[in-house]
Amino acid sequence: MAIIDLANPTRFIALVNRVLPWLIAVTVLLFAIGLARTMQAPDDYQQGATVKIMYLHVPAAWLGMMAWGIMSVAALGTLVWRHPLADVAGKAAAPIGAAFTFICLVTGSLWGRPTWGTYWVWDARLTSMLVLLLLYLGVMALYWTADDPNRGSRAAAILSLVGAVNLPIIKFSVDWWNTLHQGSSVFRMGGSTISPSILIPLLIMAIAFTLLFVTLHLAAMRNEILRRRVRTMRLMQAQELAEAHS
Amino acid sequence: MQLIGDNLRCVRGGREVFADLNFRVASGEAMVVTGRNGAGKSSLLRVIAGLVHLTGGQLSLDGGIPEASVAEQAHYLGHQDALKPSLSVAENLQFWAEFLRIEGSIEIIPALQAVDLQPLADLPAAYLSAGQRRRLSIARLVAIKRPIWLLDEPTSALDVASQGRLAKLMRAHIAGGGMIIAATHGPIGLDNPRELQMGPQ
Amino acid sequence: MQLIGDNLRCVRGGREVFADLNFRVASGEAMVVTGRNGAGKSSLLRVIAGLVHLTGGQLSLDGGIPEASVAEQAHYLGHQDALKPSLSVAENLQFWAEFLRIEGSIEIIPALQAVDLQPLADLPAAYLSAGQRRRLSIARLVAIKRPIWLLDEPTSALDVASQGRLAKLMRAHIAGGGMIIAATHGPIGLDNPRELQMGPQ
Amino acid sequence: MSAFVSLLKRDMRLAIRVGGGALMGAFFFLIVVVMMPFAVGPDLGLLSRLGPAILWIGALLASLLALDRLFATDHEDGSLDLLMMGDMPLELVVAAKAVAHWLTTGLPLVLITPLLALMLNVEPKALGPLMLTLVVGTPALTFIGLVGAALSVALRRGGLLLAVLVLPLTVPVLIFGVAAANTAIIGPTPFGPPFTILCGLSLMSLVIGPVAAAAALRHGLE
Amino acid sequence: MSAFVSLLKRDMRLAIRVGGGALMGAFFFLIVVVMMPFAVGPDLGLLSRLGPAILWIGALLASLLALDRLFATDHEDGSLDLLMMGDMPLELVVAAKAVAHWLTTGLPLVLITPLLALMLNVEPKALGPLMLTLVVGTPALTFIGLVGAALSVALRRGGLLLAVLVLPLTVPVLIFGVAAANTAIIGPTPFGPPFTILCGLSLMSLVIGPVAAAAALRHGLE
Ligand code: HEM
Ligand SMILES: Nc1ncnc2c1ncn2[C@@H]1O[C@H](COP(=O)(O)OP(=O)(O)OP(=O)(O)O)[C@@H](O)[C@H]1O
Ligand SMILES: Nc1ncnc2c1ncn2[C@@H]1O[C@H](COP(=O)(O)OP(=O)(O)OP(=O)(O)O)[C@@H](O)[C@H]1O
Ligand SMILES: [Mg+2]
Ligand SMILES: [Mg+2]
Repeated sequence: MAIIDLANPTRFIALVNRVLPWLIAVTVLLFAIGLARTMQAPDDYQQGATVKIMYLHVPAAWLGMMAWGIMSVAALGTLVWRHPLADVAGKAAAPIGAAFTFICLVTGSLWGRPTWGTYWVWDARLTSMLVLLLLYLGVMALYWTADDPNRGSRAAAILSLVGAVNLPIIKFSVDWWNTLHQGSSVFRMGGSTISPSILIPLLIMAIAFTLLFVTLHLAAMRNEILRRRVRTMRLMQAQELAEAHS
Repeated sequence: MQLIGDNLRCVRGGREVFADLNFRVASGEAMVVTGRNGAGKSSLLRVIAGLVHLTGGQLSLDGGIPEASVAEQAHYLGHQDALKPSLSVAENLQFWAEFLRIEGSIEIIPALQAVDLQPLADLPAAYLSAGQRRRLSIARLVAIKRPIWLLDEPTSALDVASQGRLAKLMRAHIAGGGMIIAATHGPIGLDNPRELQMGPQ
Repeated sequence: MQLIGDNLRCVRGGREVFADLNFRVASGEAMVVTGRNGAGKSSLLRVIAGLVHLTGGQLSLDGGIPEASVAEQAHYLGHQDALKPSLSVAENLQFWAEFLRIEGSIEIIPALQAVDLQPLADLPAAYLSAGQRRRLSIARLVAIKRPIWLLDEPTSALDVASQGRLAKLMRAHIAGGGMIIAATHGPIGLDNPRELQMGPQ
Repeated sequence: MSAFVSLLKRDMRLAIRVGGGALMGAFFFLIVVVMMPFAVGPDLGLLSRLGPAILWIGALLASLLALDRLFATDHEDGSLDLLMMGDMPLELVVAAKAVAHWLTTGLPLVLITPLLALMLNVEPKALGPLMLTLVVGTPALTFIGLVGAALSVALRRGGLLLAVLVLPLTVPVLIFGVAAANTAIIGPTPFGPPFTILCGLSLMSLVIGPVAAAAALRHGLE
Repeated sequence: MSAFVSLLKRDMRLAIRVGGGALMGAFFFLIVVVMMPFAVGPDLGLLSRLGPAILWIGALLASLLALDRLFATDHEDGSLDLLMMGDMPLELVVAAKAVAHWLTTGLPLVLITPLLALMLNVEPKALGPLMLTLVVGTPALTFIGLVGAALSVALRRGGLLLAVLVLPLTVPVLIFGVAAANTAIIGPTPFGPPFTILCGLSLMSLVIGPVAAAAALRHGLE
């Protein structure tokens, strides 16, 4: 099946319907493996079992950021090619990205209580994640308030692109702020500094989270397409009524 | 019931718009206000509706509900349509009916039918064309009964069929003992209305 | 010069307004667009003016300034008057003339004279009556020369004398090789215009 | 009374459809609070000390930002004309619009306060008094702003003028609101007196606001 | 270019006639700054430490408050239609309006800063850097707000939505503006690096703002 076929919403829905069960199965399987490995992973000598929060926290953080990247790419599709599927992809990604960002914030807060002694500090990383959540909320607000879905997607696409410019600034700008949160240790120059006994379960969980994201995203895209069809049908019905009437 | 304007004078923005204006309209009558642009037709209607301050003279209503002001017994159809784009056609009408009603029931559907907007009832008002907006405005006059109609160029933006429907509504209103004062630059389909010519010429 | 609409299609708010629309207007010609409320007349004018997205079909201009878009060679007179209440009549016109001019001089005074607004030149636009506002809008068409005039119900709110003046201006524009597309529900004083009937009936 | 309710319902519906409604007020508040540490610096001690001030300033802004269009939109589309032609006194019309405004921007903002207070490290025991001051104080902000909104329509003016007119009038509310909230945090003065004054101010503005706003609109008729 | 200038002139004239113009921006700023001690408490040491933050927040508000009507008025009275039909690229149209907005609200606010800084007990030697950050930073606030103003017109939405969209985007400007101003007051880090970044942000927003705003308006055509 060529890419061009996928771009057709009907074909896309057919594909999603076929792929989705498999995707769900693989995701569940990976989560099972990941959680099992997580349980076996050694506790931290300082933090004890609370370190297990990390296996939720870190992948959620990554995906929260990745979702914005996907939205930006979709935004280009919307603005440059006016492609309906790009609209749908962007719209579907926003709440999921927001949810992951939110999970990152909540797990981080819960983790912060035992380790830092407080739920919240105005630390660089934390704050930039919170700003990311706010940006997500802004985009979602645009989708909610737009009465015409097409117009809403185009507006949201513009905001996604502008926000994409802003995002790295927020993330890096606060690096020199006094920081409680630890720096990157998985992806960094000169290789990872984490022991494999932690790293491997973490990576498995990260893949599981990514698959979860893909699953949710595809399902949300399908639902959105169907919702738009219903809307169009309603409008057409109203129009026919109006024409038949006169 | 009789609406009497006696020696009316109106000053807007520091300039006199009209003075020494006299008229008298009784129930079952229509009065057409004519005159060139800027003669003061709209100002007169707004004065009667209580929306512009009357600088001099006396405006009085004989009969009608004594404790209510003229404004409360009048419908005003101005250049603006008083519609909210984000509310649907039916919601817009429903709101004004609920707000303006003094007593009696509200008849949304028949009012929409009277201006042929019923098929669009659930459309947001933002999507209406100029004439459709105007018709929705007119539906307000039908939905709530008020004896005095103040119409400022009511036919503007209406297509031929709607002009006919409006004329029918106006005739029915008059036949029912109502009163119409309409400002216009052309014929609006009333039979033998009184005429009030404003300004020079 | 010739403006050609080929198989035009327009979708607004998710609903199809018109489709398969074809027309052709040459310089020195006028076209009158008619049809009932909601038929899509205003939408068509806005599509030509580049203010509404054209969903399908092709709109092309033969002749004219090649590097300029249709919108840049057209005047659009819509339902709204694009006037700032706090600027005076002359200031309003002066601004649009400066902004819209591509080349050539600006003629404010003659333009105001053409619509008989010169005596009000220094009045704030907030003080104008409906018809006076409309006339100020029309003065814009005179002040800056653009070959294509897109007029949406241009006679609305005008008194009889002003309707005559507008008709004269339109005839002069056509005689000078201009082009007019006007949406209307009644006669607007053009001799033998082409006619484009939109919508059913 | 049914006219009052239907106007209230209409305005809330419009706020929800056009402005995103109640959620937007809460969002806005969240953002303002999140931005403060960027300006003030992430010093937790300082932030918790400034907590009530930040929350009150946020409330003031949220009340002001959307308010300037309260009558302007109705004026521009001709609705105000019809609102004046109903048999409901203009004071009540104006009050209905103010209540709708408070319900869609003031109230959500009070409801989200606990979360924000947590982020600003405000002591839990101070949360109750803080929310109480906001519940009592935000209506005052709305009803004072009402006068400004009416004036700016009557004068056909916009921009910052409204804020310039209204802000000085809100100073007493702000002073006593923050003072009352602070007594619960810093002590040692009792909560009672400033809070009573705040209640008094609020009641006064509930009465004076609609009367003054209606007068402004009536005199705005030319 | 003459179209640019005439649009600029028109918008400034409107701001002066309708909004009270340049003076109003300065007034507003004055009021915000005067109100802060009421909220924060009259501790002079604390105030002088918060000085830059207060000034920056005031600037942010002033930029936002008037901004939401920037395109809305032109859209409602049909002017925007004609503005789009000129031969000047929409990006320039939008930029001209933003420049006019900055000249009538941003600039007066920078000019009045010395007076306010005095009231807030900011050290005289910090005044220069503080004003410099505001001169460079306020255009960025305006041009970022521009995007929000265009989006809210394109969607026919109002209220707090604009603020909710725009505020998070202004976070970096606020961070570096305040940071640069603070280095001059509290030290010990040098003024250069954050100020350079602020300049960079400003330049970026000068480019991205009009492009994004014009795109929003164009895509808002239905
Ligand atoms: C609400 C609070 C928190 C938030 C918003 C937050 C946010 C983040 C983000 C955004 C990342 C991804 C960083 C990147 O890959 O660039 C991350 C990673 C991480 N976080 Fe947190 N965090 C929070 C609390 C905590 C706490 C309390 C701890 C434990 C003491 C913690 C430990 C970690 C670790 C170990 C990583 C992995 C870093 C790496 O190796 O790259 N976080 N967090
Ligand atoms: N809001 C206003 N403020 C001040 N003066 C006004 C206002 N509106 C109208 N005027 C002035 O009052 C006079 C009459 O205006 P009015 O709108 O009543 O005229 P009209 O007869 O309705 O004209 P038209 O046929 O153009 O609608 C005009 O000279 C006008 O300048
Ligand atoms: N802004 C809009 N958004 C969505 N749909 C619109 C919009 N404006 C108009 N429409 C729809 O487009 C159709 C045509 O409207 P248009 O304004 O072009 O009609 P018209 O022929 O000019 O009518 P009128 O004689 O009433 O002016 C109508 O069905 C209307 O519902
Ligand atoms: Mg009139
Ligand atoms: Mg039309």
